[in-house]
Amino acid sequence: MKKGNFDMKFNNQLNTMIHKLVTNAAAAVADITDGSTLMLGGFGLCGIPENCIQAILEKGTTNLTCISNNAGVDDFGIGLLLQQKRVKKMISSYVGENEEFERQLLSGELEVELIPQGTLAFRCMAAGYGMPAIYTPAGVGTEVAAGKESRIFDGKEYLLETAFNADFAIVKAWKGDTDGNLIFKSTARNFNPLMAMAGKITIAEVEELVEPGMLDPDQIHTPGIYVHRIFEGKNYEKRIEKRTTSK
Amino acid sequence: MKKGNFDMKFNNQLNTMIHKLVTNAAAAVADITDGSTLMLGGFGLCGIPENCIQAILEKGTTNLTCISNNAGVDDFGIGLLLQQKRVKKMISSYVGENEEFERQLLSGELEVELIPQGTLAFRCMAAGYGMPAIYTPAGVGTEVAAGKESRIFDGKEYLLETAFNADFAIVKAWKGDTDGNLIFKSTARNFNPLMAMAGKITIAEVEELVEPGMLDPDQIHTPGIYVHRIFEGKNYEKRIEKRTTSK
Amino acid sequence: MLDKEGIAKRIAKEVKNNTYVNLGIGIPTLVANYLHEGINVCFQSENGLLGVGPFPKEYAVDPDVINAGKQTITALPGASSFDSAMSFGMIHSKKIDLTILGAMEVSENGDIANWKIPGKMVKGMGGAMDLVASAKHIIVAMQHVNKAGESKLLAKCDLPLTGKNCVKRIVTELAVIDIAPEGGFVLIERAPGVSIEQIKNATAGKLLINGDIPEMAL
Amino acid sequence: MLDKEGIAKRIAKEVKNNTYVNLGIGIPTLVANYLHEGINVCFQSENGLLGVGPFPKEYAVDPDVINAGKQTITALPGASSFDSAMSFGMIHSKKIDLTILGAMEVSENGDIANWKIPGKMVKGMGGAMDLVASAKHIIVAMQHVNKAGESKLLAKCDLPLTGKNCVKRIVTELAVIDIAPEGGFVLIERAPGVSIEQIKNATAGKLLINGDIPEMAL
Repeated sequence: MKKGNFDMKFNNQLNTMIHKLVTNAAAAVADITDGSTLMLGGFGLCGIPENCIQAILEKGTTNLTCISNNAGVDDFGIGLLLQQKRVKKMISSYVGENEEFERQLLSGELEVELIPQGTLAFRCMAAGYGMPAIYTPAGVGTEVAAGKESRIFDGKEYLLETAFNADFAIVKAWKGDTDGNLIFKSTARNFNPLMAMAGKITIAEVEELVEPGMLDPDQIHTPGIYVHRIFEGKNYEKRIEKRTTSK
Repeated sequence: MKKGNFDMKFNNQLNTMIHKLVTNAAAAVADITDGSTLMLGGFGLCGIPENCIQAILEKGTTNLTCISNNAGVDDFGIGLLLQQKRVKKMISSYVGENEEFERQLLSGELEVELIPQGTLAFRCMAAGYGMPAIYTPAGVGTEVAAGKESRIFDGKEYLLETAFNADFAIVKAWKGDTDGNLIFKSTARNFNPLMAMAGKITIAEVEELVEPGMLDPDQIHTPGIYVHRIFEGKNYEKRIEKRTTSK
Repeated sequence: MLDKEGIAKRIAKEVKNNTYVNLGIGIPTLVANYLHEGINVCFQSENGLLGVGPFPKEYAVDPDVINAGKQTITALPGASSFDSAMSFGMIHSKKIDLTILGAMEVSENGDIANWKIPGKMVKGMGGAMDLVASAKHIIVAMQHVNKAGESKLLAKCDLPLTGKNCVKRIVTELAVIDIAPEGGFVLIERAPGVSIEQIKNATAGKLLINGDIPEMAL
Repeated sequence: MLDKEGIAKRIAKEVKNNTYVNLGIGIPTLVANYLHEGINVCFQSENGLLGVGPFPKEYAVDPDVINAGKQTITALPGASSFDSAMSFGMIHSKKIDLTILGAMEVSENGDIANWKIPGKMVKGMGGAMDLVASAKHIIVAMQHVNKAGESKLLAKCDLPLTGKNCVKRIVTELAVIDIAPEGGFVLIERAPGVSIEQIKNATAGKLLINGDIPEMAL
């Protein structure tokens, strides 16, 4: 190998990685059309892509299918989209904090698929790992199993659950770089890295955007290859659902 | 909720986690018996559990089934176990750096199952995630597919590969704490965190052992729940297979 | 008869040393308050934290650090955070020694229902279906009867199931009850001052009473 | 006729801007030396690194930082490391735009054999079976004939396969050849000074020659 040459080439283009920077949330979601399927990261209101949700709201996009663990609360998170009836279908594991959601569901305005939380996580991961489907024991013997293939391995029954297929994955990270590498903070990680791997187009909003090389390669939770667009969000409210403290 | 009480209890037992410290490699591998199935982390000679391999060698354990991406080189890594004919069967993806291995294989002394590298990774992960089996496209249409169930999803064919089941997983990390949390360095990560999740008993040797609380929870690659025994290894040789440099 | 704190206190006795435990929302959360001295336990929260600590001081509240009940919490020394797939991965690979959760109904073969009342309440199963499908040991913490005075320990669950044949033990305000391998509610202990008759009356499913039933010590 | 460097140089022209590329051992590794100015490429090494850089200076050699060929390497700014499952996860979810690898045989329907010679050589497939099963685009870099002078471009592979119907393009010392969707080796370019006759003689499988075949520009 011509080592000198190899070396030189790299020195001539220190920034060999692929840049994904967009200016703001509006630019990041500009091509999300009515009827799209979106994955939205977050657990409750923790680690949700506040900026993108707001931008979709302002853009007027409607008829959405949203895959997200929760549906926000009445006046925050995905709840804002529900309030304006932009959501045709929700795929979630728990929606108990949202009265408008429950009203739309019971009245039949909103289509809802409730799935186990681990199944939601595994179906995102499967997409990101190129697995067409996975087996999980969650939901065996319940109405979740209805119409699904089941199979016994070593005497235990599992359901076959297919990988998710979303037009856009929209995630929120703590730090990111312009190559799309993401780091999440504590339990704000939740579904974010899994959904980041699963979107046909993945949009990441981050609290702090840095140059490539500023993040330790060993600490990156989502490698940039999974992220197509990134921007630094602003005015994070980070609303707390249940503020519990000790003396 | 009695917040005061909740708070107090925790303050009384700052170290609530489960301690897993063993004194050294000999203690860590003491109950590995002849005929055991071992998973050994590492890629080539990078990130291999040098201390435990040496301890197994000294202990005289034999008739082992080893699941490891590679088989070491003639005089280092798993090659040391092969040299002394302690290995009955190897399950690996690439064994090209080891002449003694090739000799034992071609002479029929050693049973060998060669599997795709991604399949090896996924089968370890499946065990750690409680998935009994996974689907992968690797090996379709090749002799790897012989006798295996295959299935078409969305027009593409996949093989069903079962989760690995190992008596012991033996891994090497860069840093660890006494609760079993592990951090790996660069490409020395490789199969280590996957195997750590997959062993019935997981043994971790680390270059630097610290107290709980010294590692950032967000930077831990293997949560302590997957690790049963941990110790600080010594005299790491970290042999380099192919030293390549540039001017 | 026990109050909620009493139920939590009794369940705390079931928590063994050096174990990983997942606590559901409600009474189960209270169990952390009553662990006996010297019992080392590591709590998992399925939204992605191992080593859950107490609620934070007011000045240390962090919206990025919550438990599965969305309450603000802290992480103890030795904690680790991870994504939801790894979280349910450790649940499904049976690394969690004990799961304590609430229920709306339990049947005498160990079925549990706790996520839906058709046409009335739609909250979702959250992580409960995963937890009950794979837990090594499940204790249900609940009231013996519902608000309408109907028994929640039934021959067969009326509500949509969360999981089948999974509950091992139930602790209510009246009793500690095990699920017999061949089916049936085995009465293990009575709550202080509660008679066997009271427990019989509050249990719709088959109650099995073998010999003397001790009063629980708390 | 091209030497190894020439083959690498020709393949470098196939590498598009802003792509993720996995390079196999041997000639493929050399491709990194000949990328055109302004082509941003991120190299993945399947042992767990995205953003592979050049070999380290002697003083910076780190045994914990290697590529899939076990050579010591460096990580560029913006690199990320990960475990082998995520590495093959990004391969199988088709995030890698181009895979360049060597071969012992390629058949006219795009089958590839490069991991085993029964009874003689047993090295294993490493990550090759994964890469060929899921790559969006595969270019094979190899010699047109083996050491015994036999063609490596066959109607059907004799050696055990690594993957079926996966190779898109082949670059050898003699030619650039595509696999026709309906089967057959389509001659695209001749190496400098190489005649169509030479290529015909070195190709055992069906060679398709449509119109004038240009000489390659390097």
